[in-house]
Amino acid sequence: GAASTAAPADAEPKTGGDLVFLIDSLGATWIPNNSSISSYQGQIWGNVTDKLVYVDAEGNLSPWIAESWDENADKTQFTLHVKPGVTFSDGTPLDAAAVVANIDIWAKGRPDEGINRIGLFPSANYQGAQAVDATTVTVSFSAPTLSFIPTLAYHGSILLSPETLALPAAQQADLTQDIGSGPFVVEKVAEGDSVVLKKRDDYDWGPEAVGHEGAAYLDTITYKQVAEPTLRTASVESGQAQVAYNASPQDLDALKQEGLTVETPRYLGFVNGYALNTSVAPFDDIKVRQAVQHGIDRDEILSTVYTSDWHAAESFFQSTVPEATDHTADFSYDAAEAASLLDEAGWVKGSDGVRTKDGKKLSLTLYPNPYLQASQSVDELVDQQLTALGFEVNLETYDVPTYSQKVIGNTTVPATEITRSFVDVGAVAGVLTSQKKGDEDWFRLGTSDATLNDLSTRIATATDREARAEVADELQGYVLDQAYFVPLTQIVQRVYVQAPEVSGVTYNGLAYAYYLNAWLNG
Amino acid sequence: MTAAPLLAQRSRTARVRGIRLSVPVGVLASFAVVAVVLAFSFAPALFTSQNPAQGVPADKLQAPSAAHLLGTDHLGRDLFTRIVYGAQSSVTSALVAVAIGVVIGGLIGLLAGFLGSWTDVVLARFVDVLLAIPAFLLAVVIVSSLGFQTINAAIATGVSAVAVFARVMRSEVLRVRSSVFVEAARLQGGSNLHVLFRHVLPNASRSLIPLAVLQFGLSILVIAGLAFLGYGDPPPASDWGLLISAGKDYPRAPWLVLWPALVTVATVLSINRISRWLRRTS
Amino acid sequence: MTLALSRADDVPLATPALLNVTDLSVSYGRVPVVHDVSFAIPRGGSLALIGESGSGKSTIARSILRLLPRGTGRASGRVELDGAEVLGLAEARFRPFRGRRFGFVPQDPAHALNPVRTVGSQAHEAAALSGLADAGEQRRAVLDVFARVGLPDPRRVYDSYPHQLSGGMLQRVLIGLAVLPRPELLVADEPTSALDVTIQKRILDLLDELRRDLGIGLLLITHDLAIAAERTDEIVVLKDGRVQEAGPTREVFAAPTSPYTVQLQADAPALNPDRYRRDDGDRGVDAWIPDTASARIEVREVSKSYDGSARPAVSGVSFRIPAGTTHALVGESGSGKTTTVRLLLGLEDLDAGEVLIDGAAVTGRTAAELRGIRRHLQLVYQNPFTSLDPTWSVGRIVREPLDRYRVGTRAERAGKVAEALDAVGLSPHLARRRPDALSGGQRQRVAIARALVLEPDVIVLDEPTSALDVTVQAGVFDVLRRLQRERGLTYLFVSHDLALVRQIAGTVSVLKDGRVVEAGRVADVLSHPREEYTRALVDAIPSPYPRSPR
Amino acid sequence: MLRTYGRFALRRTGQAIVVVLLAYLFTFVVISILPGDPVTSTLRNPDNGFTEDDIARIVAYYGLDQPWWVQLGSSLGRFVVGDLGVSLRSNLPVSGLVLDALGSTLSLAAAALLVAVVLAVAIAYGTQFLPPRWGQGVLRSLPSLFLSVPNFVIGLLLIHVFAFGLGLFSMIDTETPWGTFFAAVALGIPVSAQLAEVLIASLDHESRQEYVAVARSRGLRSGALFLRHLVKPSALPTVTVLALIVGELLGGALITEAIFGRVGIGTLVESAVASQDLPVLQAVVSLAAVVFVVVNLLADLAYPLLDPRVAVGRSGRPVSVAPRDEPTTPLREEVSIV
Ligand SMILES: Nc1ncnc2c1ncn2[C@@H]1O[C@H](COP(=O)(O)OP(=O)(O)OP(=O)(O)O)[C@@H](O)[C@H]1O
Ligand SMILES: Nc1ncnc2c1ncn2[C@@H]1O[C@H](COP(=O)(O)OP(=O)(O)OP(=O)(O)O)[C@@H](O)[C@H]1O
Ligand SMILES: [Mg+2]
Ligand SMILES: [Mg+2]
Repeated sequence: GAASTAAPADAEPKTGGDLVFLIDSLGATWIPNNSSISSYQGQIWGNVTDKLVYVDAEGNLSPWIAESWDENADKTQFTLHVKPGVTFSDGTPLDAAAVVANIDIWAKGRPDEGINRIGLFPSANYQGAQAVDATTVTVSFSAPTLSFIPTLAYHGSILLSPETLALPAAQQADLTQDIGSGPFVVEKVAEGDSVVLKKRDDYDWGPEAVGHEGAAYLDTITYKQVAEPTLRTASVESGQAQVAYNASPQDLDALKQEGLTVETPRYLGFVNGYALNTSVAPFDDIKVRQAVQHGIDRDEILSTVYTSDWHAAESFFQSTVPEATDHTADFSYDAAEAASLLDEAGWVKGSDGVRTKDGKKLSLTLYPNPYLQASQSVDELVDQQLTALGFEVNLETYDVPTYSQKVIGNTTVPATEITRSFVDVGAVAGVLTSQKKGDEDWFRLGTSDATLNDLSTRIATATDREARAEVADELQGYVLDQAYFVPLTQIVQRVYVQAPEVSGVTYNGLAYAYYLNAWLNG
Repeated sequence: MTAAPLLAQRSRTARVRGIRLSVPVGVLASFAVVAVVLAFSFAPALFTSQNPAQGVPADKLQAPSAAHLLGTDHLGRDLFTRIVYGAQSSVTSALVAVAIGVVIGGLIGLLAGFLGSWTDVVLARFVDVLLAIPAFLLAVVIVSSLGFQTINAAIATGVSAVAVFARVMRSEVLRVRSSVFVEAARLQGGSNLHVLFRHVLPNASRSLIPLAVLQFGLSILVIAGLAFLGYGDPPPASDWGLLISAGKDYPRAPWLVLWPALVTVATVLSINRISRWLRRTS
Repeated sequence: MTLALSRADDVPLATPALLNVTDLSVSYGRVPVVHDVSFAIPRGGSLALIGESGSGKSTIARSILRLLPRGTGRASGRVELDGAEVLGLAEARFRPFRGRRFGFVPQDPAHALNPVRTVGSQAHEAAALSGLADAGEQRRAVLDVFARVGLPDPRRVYDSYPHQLSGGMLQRVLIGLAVLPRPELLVADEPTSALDVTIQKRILDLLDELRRDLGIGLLLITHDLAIAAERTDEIVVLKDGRVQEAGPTREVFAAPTSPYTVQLQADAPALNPDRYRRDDGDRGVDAWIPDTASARIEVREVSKSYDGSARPAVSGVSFRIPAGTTHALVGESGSGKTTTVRLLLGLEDLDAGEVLIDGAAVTGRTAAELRGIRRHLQLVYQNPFTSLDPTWSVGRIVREPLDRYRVGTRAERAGKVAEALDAVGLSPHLARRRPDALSGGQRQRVAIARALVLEPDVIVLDEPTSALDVTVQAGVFDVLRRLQRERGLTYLFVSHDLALVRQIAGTVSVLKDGRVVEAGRVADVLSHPREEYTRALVDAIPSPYPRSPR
Repeated sequence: MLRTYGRFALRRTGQAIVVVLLAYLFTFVVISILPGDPVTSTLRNPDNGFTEDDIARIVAYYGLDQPWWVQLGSSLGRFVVGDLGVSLRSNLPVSGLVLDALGSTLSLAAAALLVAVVLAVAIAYGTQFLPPRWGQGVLRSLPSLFLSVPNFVIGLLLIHVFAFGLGLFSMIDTETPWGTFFAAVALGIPVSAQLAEVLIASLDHESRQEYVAVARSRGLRSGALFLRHLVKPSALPTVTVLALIVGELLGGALITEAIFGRVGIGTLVESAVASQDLPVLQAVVSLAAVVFVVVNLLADLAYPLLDPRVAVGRSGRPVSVAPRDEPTTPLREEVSIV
């Protein structure tokens, strides 16, 4: 288990207590498929629903509602063995039939009725699921799908009562009608304001990895929306709440000094960094790309924007990803090296400090990623650092809707700032090139880089995890060597500031707070 | 029937005004504040040698000191410098807002009041709609449609002020249009256009000036409010509203909120004072 | 002032003057406006305070009543009522004097009552002062006093809001409320300047009567010399806050000693009916042109009703004005004078009748033709404060007609403007000023200059001096008379001031309720009025020689 | 009188309805200028991993693939019969969302109005009667100061002092009496400034009127003078401005609610704006217009009944029947909010 706890080792868990969790937003709709991956609503779904598989902070998978599973040799056929005796909070059994109904809706959704499918579910290869008996489910795919089992641990794959799944979208959007099997049930919803969860007394099927039997300790959890970050932390400081979500990194040291606990779990996925667009100037030149890699002082970012809870990137992936390997040397900070790379590439510094080549300025526009809170500050600092190097840097900040219109999918954006989680390294294959329909082609290489094509295919079609890990290492080395990707820091997208009495909170591989095992001291 | 005493009264106030034309100290101080702010926005480099966008990260969040008069922000940028440079966009955007309000609102009011009949009816309904939607809500809706940038916030603020200017202009035009000197101008052989541009417009716009000054101050606040909600330019821009809203995230560095807020209050207060003075003297 | 002072000293100690003002000086802020004024009023006596606008008359009244604006107004000197000094009293000790011993009739009846409360509810405040506590008794007292001041329907007045009453009625209400508590001294600040001559006379008669019957002392403020002469025992002449002359009215009039008083007396039309008749052979005033002479302007049977009013504003009005003469339109307020003028100028559409200029009908002309006609037909408005664009300079205002009609070159226009300003006696340096920076008389001269600059042959003057002091008025008419002589201009002159009409017009039409009730030579009509209405108008002209009917 | 008043009432009501419909239309047009739609942009979140095919089908579900006039027609058709549609963001019926939010906002607005009126009357009374002269001067400059402080600064200040410093209310449950009170203070202060300015100006104006001097010459005490002569005429223009200010309260709620963590119309708008939730925005804007229009309609209808100087003309328009130069007769068409 990966229970991180602030309580002294000898403290005995206490039953009872009400926890108030202050959150920036309660997200948009509550239609489960549409909202379960939300950074905000995911917090609540995680406590009111269970999943088939559990993933811990280090990316290890372990059984949960699926007691065990089998897979065939070419990883196209999976058999899940469902834990018996599990019920939804309305009393209906969580059996094989219910699992089939859930897998079906994850894979397909009901788009014509406004219900999305689960985005990262390997729907393209999905052939179907069958309940063999009350506790056995078989799932088949048309191609090797190593990512299927990890996906079951993904925050999107929450199990809901088949009756809920059959409801029309407008009723699913009412959280009180969404029935899960988790340790807490929804007690009260004030739209846009708060959600109150109440413990489910007969709960007894928490993930083995968490190491907790029976019902939760806490009586209730109140998720209360407070949009201002300082008001959230101030409320915890003044004892009006127990947890403040997403505090500003700048504040953390001071908060710790006041005796509060700060939790900065990292999720599995890519590090924060820029995917460079090789199809437009100046990043069509490898030397310029490398200059950016070496021109960024990550320590300064860590010390200015973040705190000691953040870690420098060591690779293209977060170091908690099991397949991640250390490639720090490929992109270490070296301003002199960066400058000489730019000189070599023919970019000459002018009197205003900006480099030019053939009359064109070395300019670059950065678009801070609205999904990452500190992105703005990081980009401002990168702006300062690259300006010193002779770049002319512009910052364009957009809100989420504008960002998704103007930046996402825009093939002229020179550098896209990445924040992206995944539970299985197989997902990486989909972002590197444009070999398959739906591939994202982050670096705008198309299929022009044969090495990358090959690496990407090998990751995607792997049927063996060990072998795939080696390919992943090779891939990380290649991408960083070609300077397609400029890593900045490892992402902590979810920061929790807690009152000292909060103990026993568990963070899974997606860094959501799970309160099954949590209690309040004193 | 009451012409004579009325006139006596009017001439007296005119005489009284003649006595009072000296400018009060408070107004002089207000002009000084506004002059400094304008100087900030036209020649920021005169007031500070530092760079508003480049800071020394090691010096982050320093309290006010000799090196950093008003302290530094979370990236070690000098707050005073940022305020000085922020004046430009705060002032220009407020000017843009006022210009939109005055020009569009003034035009609507002028046409509605001067042409009357169905033009008046149509324009009046349009103005009613603008007026019926709370100004700040209207600005938010418009800025959400144009995109979250300071210039768009300024445009939105301007549009939300159109109704006020249109109404004042219209009633002024109606007043002037029916005044005796306009009829006199007609008797002197003046055409419609001549009367409109030479008599009605200059007279009607006189009362628009204090209103425009007042709106200038209000616009600074509205744009700051929009920036506060995140509907303006992002950092490293340093509009005052943005500085306040970014500063509030650092409760341990209260100067980050205090100084931009004080500068904003001082500026708006001075502008309001000037507007009041103009209204009283014009 | 020394005069008044010595007179006050003459009064035996046993019967102290009712009001004794000694060395009163008043300033607003740092600006002194009244300097060392002294006078006294015996019990039941009357004193007139006269002087031009702004000379400090109201200020003196307000200092006595302690109604100077708080904060700015400051008075020094002594004001004694029945020997008791009141200027230095604490407000709480002075309050019993208010209303009970000092009654006040304000200058402007239209603004002297709270507009959102009924007249009756405000009258109770006055009734309460007379010691009546019971609301019913108070009401009865109020209705009584309303009847006493000649209000036709006291009950209706009691229930009305101020705006529902005419100026004359309001003035009577105010007088009634002031005398209701039977004060010892009534201060009446220009109680009639806002009113028609006929009503004016009635009000002044009422005041005389009350003074006689109730033994109330009267301080009457006026700028009208004739009224002062007719109605008061003593007079104090003010100019710029200083006493110019004081003494028994009769003596002052018989032998004025200060040049200012001399001038005032000379300028007052009622006191000088023949001012302009001295220039012999002046057709404007005296000539009576036979019907056969061709008329420069002829108005035939014109009628006009405004939307929504039952009675026509003008109905069947006719008159003709031969070239080079002055015709006057007179009548009380609302009798249709202005409407007739507007019809003549084509500013309103005629319902019936026609207007002929040089024998040709004006109606049915195109806009361009009308414009051509207007070139020779100029109007001077009643009110010089509204008829000039405040944003324009005087030079530009006067040049406007030239610009509009594209007369001559730039230089020629400048020359004509200078000429016109010169003709009305305005110095050229005023051309750069804006109207706000001019006095009322100067403004009206600018308006006349603007009317003159196109060299029209007809000028219509709608009460051109009703807003001005007599001295200023005299100046304006001097100019008009001179221009008529020099250029042979034709004037249509609108007024309700018969004394003035007698001075300057040759022929006259008397209007009542939109109809001409009498017309003819001024000398005939005013000396031998045939109609009752005209007689009333003529009688209302204040007579300069008090209590000695001619 | 009754006939013309009826015509006047009818005319004003008709205008009010037209204005609300136009406000609805206006919002639609303004929001629809923007290319793209909220659903697409949410689905485009790269974490979702949707294909364009998936997105197109969902967009079709919301009817967002239709040409704008079809969308406008159907939504206007629904609006006229009182159906506000379904939120694009939360998939819940808009009417429910708005009703839920309305209660909190109305109580906040009502409290703020109360705070504003009390504060404004206190300030205005003080400027006329506070004994020390300098005190009057200080009070006179208060409205101007209130109007110069960004209201979010006031809000933040109140929270830090009273919620965290003194612990009078908590940010968790902001709908407590103290929580509502301080939010109302933050919202009410700028409004009180406007009211106070009008009130002071009209008190100043009225007390300079001749009739006040004349009433004083009848020996009235200051108190009686204030109550009998000054209150009513100064209150009339203030009522007019008060009606115009209602809109301001709704607009100001946007920031106040965001800061005080209250759920109401303001927060509804904020989230709707962030997600381009057109049906919600349209509903809120129309609602605000309805509130504004109804309040002003009532004020308009009441005015000729309250002020004896204003009557309804035969054309069905209110006209001033007082002497033309009467500046205290604010015909509503001439009053402006500044
Ligand atoms: N409240 C005031 N503040 C400052 N100056 C004033 C005030 N009232 C009057 N004055 C000035 O005092 C002088 C005397 O004014 P006052 O009203 O006593 O004149 P008046 O003789 O009554 O004139 P009118 O015939 O026009 O009524 C004028 O110059 C006037 O401008
Ligand atoms: N524009 C108008 N609309 C309606 N009625 C009007 C209008 N102008 C004047 N009247 C009415 O027509 C009648 C004549 O008014 P007019 O102005 O001609 O009188 P006047 O003799 O010039 O009075 P005064 O001496 O007061 O200037 C009055 O009863 C007046 O109320
Ligand atoms: Mg006076
Ligand atoms: Mg007239």
